[in-house]
Parts: sequence; structure tokens; C-alpha cells
Amino acid sequence: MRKVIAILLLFIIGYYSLDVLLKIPFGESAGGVGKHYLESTIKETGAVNSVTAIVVSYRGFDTLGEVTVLFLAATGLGAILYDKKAKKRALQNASVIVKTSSKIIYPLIALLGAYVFVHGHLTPGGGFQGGAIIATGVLLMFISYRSFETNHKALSIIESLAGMTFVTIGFAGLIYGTSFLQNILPFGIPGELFSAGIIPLIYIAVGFKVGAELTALLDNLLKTIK
Amino acid sequence: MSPVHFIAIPLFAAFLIPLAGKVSKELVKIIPGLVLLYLSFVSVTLFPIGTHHPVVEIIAGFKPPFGITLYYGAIAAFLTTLITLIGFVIWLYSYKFIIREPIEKYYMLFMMLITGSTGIVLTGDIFNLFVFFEITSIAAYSLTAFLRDRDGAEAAFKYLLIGSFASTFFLLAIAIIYANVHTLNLADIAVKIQDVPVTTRLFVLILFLIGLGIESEMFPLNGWAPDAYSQAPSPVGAVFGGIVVKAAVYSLMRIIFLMFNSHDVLHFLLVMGIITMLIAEMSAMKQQQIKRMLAFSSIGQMGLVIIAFGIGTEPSVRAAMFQMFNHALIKSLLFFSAGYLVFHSGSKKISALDGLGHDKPITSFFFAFGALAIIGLPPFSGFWSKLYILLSIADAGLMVPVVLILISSIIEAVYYLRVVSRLYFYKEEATDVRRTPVSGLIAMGILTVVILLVGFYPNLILNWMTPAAADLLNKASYIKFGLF
Amino acid sequence: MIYYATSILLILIGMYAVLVKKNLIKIVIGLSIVDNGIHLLLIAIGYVKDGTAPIFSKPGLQASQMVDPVPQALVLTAIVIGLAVTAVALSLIIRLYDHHKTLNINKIRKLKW
Amino acid sequence: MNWLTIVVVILSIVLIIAAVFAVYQKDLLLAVIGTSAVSVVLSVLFYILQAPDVALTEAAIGVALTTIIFVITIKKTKRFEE
Repeated sequence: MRKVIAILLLFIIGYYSLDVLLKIPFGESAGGVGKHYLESTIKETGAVNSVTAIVVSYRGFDTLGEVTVLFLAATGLGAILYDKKAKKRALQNASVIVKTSSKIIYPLIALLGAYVFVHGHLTPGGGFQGGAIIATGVLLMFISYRSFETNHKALSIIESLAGMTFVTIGFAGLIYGTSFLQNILPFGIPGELFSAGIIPLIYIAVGFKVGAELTALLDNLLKTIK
Repeated sequence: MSPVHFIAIPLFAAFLIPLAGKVSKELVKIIPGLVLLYLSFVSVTLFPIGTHHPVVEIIAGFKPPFGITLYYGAIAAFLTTLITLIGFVIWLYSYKFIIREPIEKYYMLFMMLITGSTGIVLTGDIFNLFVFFEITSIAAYSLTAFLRDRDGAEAAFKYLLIGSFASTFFLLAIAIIYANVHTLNLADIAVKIQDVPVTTRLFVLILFLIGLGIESEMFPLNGWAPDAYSQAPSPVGAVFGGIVVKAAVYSLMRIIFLMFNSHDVLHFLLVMGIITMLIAEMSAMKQQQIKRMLAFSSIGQMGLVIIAFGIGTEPSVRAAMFQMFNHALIKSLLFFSAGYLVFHSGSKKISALDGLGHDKPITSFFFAFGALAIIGLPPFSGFWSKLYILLSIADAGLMVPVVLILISSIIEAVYYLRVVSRLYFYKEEATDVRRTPVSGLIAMGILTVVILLVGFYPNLILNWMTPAAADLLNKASYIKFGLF
Repeated sequence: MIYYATSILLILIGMYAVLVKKNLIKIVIGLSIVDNGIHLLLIAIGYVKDGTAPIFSKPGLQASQMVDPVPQALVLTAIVIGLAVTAVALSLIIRLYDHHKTLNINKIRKLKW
Repeated sequence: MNWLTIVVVILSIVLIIAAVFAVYQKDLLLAVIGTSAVSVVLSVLFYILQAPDVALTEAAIGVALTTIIFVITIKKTKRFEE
């Protein structure tokens, strides 16, 4: 019965959404704000990658919100899974080969993550991707070494400081410029590493923050109950 | 001084709290209070400016529609002030009420919830609205499960499930809007959506109604609310009733008045409001647990607010805003006092409250006070808002809603007075030696004073409601200021 | 066109899982499939025929020949939000399992609907 | 119909099959692998749609992290659907 109702409902939703979507022309060149962003990214933000320019500069406020959402998830998860007695992770020790190779690979992954978030304004990628890559590297260590511990204190300090840096950069824009999160630094030469004003700074802060948050999140998940 | 403080400062505090926790546990509790005090200071300075002339704050230095803007008009001024005030009393109340670890995380979630809800109220960009909506919702899910007991986790999961469904619809609506008008700025969308085919607009409207209606507790999407309200810690119940729902209703109304302002839509709202109100009040009647009863009453009150918005005239919108204000205050008071009544009686059941009026006179007094105020008896503020809503509906020439509202008020009176009479006219059983902490009493005291003050001088608030109603109804001025 | 159809199908499959499935983890899987569908839809909306990625990596790239970057920026945000919701949902599931020792929604009192 | 269209059609079909598999599979671990397959294919589609940023994010977050947290949860709860 429930299945029939669900399928009927979904059929209606599907029909109408297709009906609406078919009215949208597919593959036409960007109009509206998208066109404006493409035409003036370099001029207005100094970034070569216009997706990054939008994420960090034009819609930087969304990114602040996005960072908050991740922080919120890490906090909420910590609150929901909170336990007075700290638990050990219940994973087996891996074989020597895995251990040795992950020891070698781990710094490389961390380096790759850092590269991705530092070059966010030039190449695809940025703070979130870089942070996620770093967290996967730490996970590799978690899996291979039973005793591998992250420094919780340091993680939470990094998290906090990176978040505060983001907000502070925002306020700096308000104080030294005219609006919150305004790009107050010189843009430099587009395409070079040290360009695009505050974009790399924000992405570095985001990268650290996301890396620390996701690591803490994984650690919390791995350690709780059972 | 700029409106962005409302969003950035609590966020900064949320990031700061874990650092402060390394220094001292007490600091963790104090920081949110300081932040909210500062925000009330910001409110006081900005309020006259915003009500007089909308302040449009640009983020990141790009002119709308290219950058994100914050729109601090009369209604946003009113709602941010309300959120700050309620947030402050909730903090006061939580100070001694939340004794369960992790206290640090509780305050972080609380601060981010304030960020999210002020963000919802202030933002002038639809995707940004979505982001803040998610912030508010995720904080709310986590706070619901804060006690980590069985029922809390169930309620939170149910809330999360329905909430994620809602945000899915919301995101789909944004996608379709962007595909059609290629802009995300609310004012810009309001201009351009007129050229969009009618069927598309209807579809988007339905998506919005589902997406935002869930948080606004509209029938039939409010299944999460009773569980979430009753299983969360008591101050969190006040957070839902006083902050989250208000922000959600505002955003729904803003979108409807900006994009789909037609009589049919408003009539639909009216009908939904009536159904929501009647069903909720009748369910409240049957409840055995006090916080569930309050939750249903809260849904019923939101139904009343939606009815008033659905009339869509200037006096009715004004009355609706006034009702939102009153409901936020009174429902917080009720949740606060109920929290300690439950704590003292040791049970969530209404039947366990027998005779507490003699044992815990002050807390019981606050509850009785709140009950009388929410029913809408004369010297309290609730009376005025209900009266104005009824008058405005009668003015619009609709008699059926008036009768239905009166009937639901009677139902409301019955179930509230039933609880109050249990408090006072039943025999005292056991006495509880624990006392209600002073900070909780102060929080309730502040609310009581404000309710009485507004009850005697309704014009104090009502005068500010007039520009707020105009702000919501006047689409042209929103577009003019929102786009420069 | 095929992208629109695919994304709508994905959304519907996910919603079907959320509405019909009894297993908590299956429901969350359904939610993440719905999310994926919407992400695909957004990116498809921004696509420009024969366009290039919106990165001015070499000289000579025309702005008019690039795909719309806005939906991409939105999807970036939406993906992260989806991860956050999934993480919170799964932590709630761990709590629920701890209390009930089951993932079946029918055996958990309040989650029946 | 050029070759890219054919690739897209095939990928879309794989996408749908993976999603259906994820919904119907009783073994949750396999179902999660189904969702990560959805993410992998999506990530390729994003690349074809000229969205390398999104493709990278989907690969890092959708494929890796989401799958990992699902697997951890399944390990802590139950592997088979009743």
C-alpha cells in the first residue's frame, strides 16, 4: 500500500519536474549573473579560476556558511556521540606492508592536499577538496596503526583559529575597505601563486579548518560505542 | 556598525568557545551571554535606522545582484531584535539548566543556531538563505538529540529526515529558479520571475511551500515538531518556538510576497493556516505530556499567524507580526517554567504536576502567567495580538475564520487551564527540596515583565509593527532598495 | 536533455528509498542519492554546448565559450552541506542502534509514520 | 550522435543501475559501494560537463569521505537489512 502511494506520488513529482525542466533550454551560453562573473572575474578578483572567484569572493559569505555547516556537523556529531569514557578504536593492526607504505604515502597525501588548497585560485580545487584529501590521509593512518592518535587539543585549536581567521579576514574587509569579506589586498598578476588578494588566504584557512574538522569527525565516529 | 555583526559575531564566538574551554569552563558559559548582550546593543543602535530606511549591506564589495547582500529593513530589524532578546533569556535560563556534558558543544550549537536564524532573517540572496537554513536545521537536529537518550535520538532522526527532505525541495526550487532567471538575488528574482511560465512558477511555489513549510510547522508537514519539542532539553524547546519557527515563517512569507503575490496563494495559506490551527489545538487537548502539549499549542499559534498572513492586508500582517512577537515571548516563558516543573516533579506527565503550585509557587506562578497570556486574556500582551488578528480578519469580510479562531481559543483555554488547575487545586504530594536556580527565575522574570509591559502598552510594539508590515507588503520598495 | 532525465530519475529513486525503505541506513543512502541527483541537475543547467571549464588557464579562452560557473559554485557548497547532514544522520543512527539494537524503522516506536 | 553522447548515455545508464542497486541491495555494505559507484560516475559526468572543480570535490567528498563514514556506521551497527 505504502509502496503504491509512494510510487504514485513520485510519478506526479517526476512528471511535473520534467515538464518544468523541458522548458529550460539546454546548453545555451551563460546569461545573467553567470555571464557577468565570467567576463569580470580576472578584473574584479584577480583569480584565474572563476569558480573559485565565485565561491570565495563573490559568494564568499556562502563559503563562510559552508565552513560553519561542517563545523556544526563536527560539533553536533561530537555532542551526539559524546561519551565520558574515551574509547579506543576497534580496528585491527594492519600488515607490515600496509603500515610501511601508508607511512610513506601519508606525507605525500598531506602535501597533495596542501597543494590543492594553496592553488585553489589557479587550478581546480580549493580549501574543501584539499581538506578532504588531508582527512583521507589521516584515515589511512588510523586504519594502519591502531595506536596512531591525533592530537585532539591541537586539532581543536587549529579548527578554532582557522575559523576565527576567516571571520577576522571578513572584518578586516569591513574595517579597511567598505564591506565584510571585501578583497582588500592587491590582486597581483593573475595566474601567479601570489595573486588574487585574500582568496588564497581564505582557502588556506578553509583548508586547515576542513582538514582538522573532518579528521576530528572521523576520529569521533571511529571511537564511539562498541 | 553594520548588520553583518548579527551573523559574524555569534559565529566568531562559536569558533572561540573551544579555545575558551581550554582556559576555563566558566568562560564557555559566559561568552554566549556577552555576545548576545553585544548583539542587543547592535540592535538598539541599528533599529531606528533600519525601521526608518532599509539598510542594504553589501558583502565582499560587489554590487547586487552580483554579490550577496543583507537586507536590514523594518521587519528584519524587528526579528533580529526579537531573536537577540529571546536568545539572551534562553542563555540566562540555560546557564544553570544545562548541566550535562558536553556543555561546550551545547553553547557552540546554540551560537551557530543564532547565526543561522539571524542569517535567514537578514539575507537577500536565495542560495545564501538555503545555507543559513541548513545551519539552523543542523544545529536544531543536534540540539534535539543533546540529551542522548532514546527518545531524543528518535525525535532528532525524525526531524532530520523530514528536514533533509525539505531542504532537498528547497534546493530543487533554487535550481529551477536559477535556470529560468539566471540570478540568485531575491529582489532581482522578484523582478524577473514575472516572465517565467505560469506552470513553472506554480511548481516552484509548491516546492517552496514544502521546503519552508516544514520548518514553519504548517500542516501536514509538522509531524516532527511535537517529538522534537518534547524530547529536546527545555531551553531548546524555547529555541524552536521562539527563534527557529519565527525565522522560517518570515522567510516563507518573504518569498511568497516577493515572488508569488496573488490572491489564490494567499487563500491557500489561509486555508492551510486554519487546518493547521484546528488540528493542532485538538491534538493538544489529548496530550498527556506537558511539553508535547506546549508543542501542539505552538503549532496552533503558528497556524494563527499563517492565517493572519494569508489575509494579506496591512493590518493583518501587522497583527501577525505582533502575534509572532508575543508567541515567542510567551512560549519561551511556558517552556522555561515547564522545564523546571518537569524537573521538580520528575516526570513529563501532566498528571505528575498535582499540587506543585504549593510546593514551587514561583515557577508555577510563571507557568500560570504564561498560560493566561497565551490564551489571550486582557491584561496580557497575547490579548492584543489576538484581538487585532480577529479585527483584521473581520475587516476583510471573512467571518468563518473568526469563528474558528474563537473556537480554537476556547479549546486552548480548556487545556491550559486544566494544567493550571492541577498545579493549584490538587493535593500536594511529595515536596522536592531542590530549588529553581536564580538565573532561571531571572530569565522568566524578564519575560514576564516584558509581557505585562506590552500588555499594558501595546503601542510600544505595535508602532514598530507598522513599518514592518509595510516592509513585507511593499514589494516595489524591496526591489528598489535591494537592487539600489 | 539526457542529463535532466537522469537527474530526475536519480531524485525519484532516492525519494523512493526514503519513503518506502524500512532500514535507517537505506534511508540515509536514499537521501544522498537525492542530493546527487540535484547536483547533477544544477551542473547540467549551467552547461554550455561545446563550452570549456570556467578557468582562464591559458590565454585565448573566450568568456562566452565557457560554462556557467554559478551552478558549479552552488554545487560545491551543496556537496559539503550534504556531507554534513549525512554525518549527523549517521551519528544519530549509531545512537539509535545503541538504544534499540535494530535498524528497522518499524521496531523503533516514534519513527513510524 | 557523436561518441561523447554515446559515452554520456552509457554513463547515465550505469548511474541509474548503480542507484537502483544501492536501494535494493540487502547487504548494506554492497549498497554503500553502490552509492559510491554513483558518486564515481557522477564525478566523471561532472568532468564531461566541464566542471572540474565539482568533479574533484565529488571525488574527494562523495566517493571517499561519504563512503567511509557509511562504512564506519555499518561496522558499528548491522550489516544486513532485515
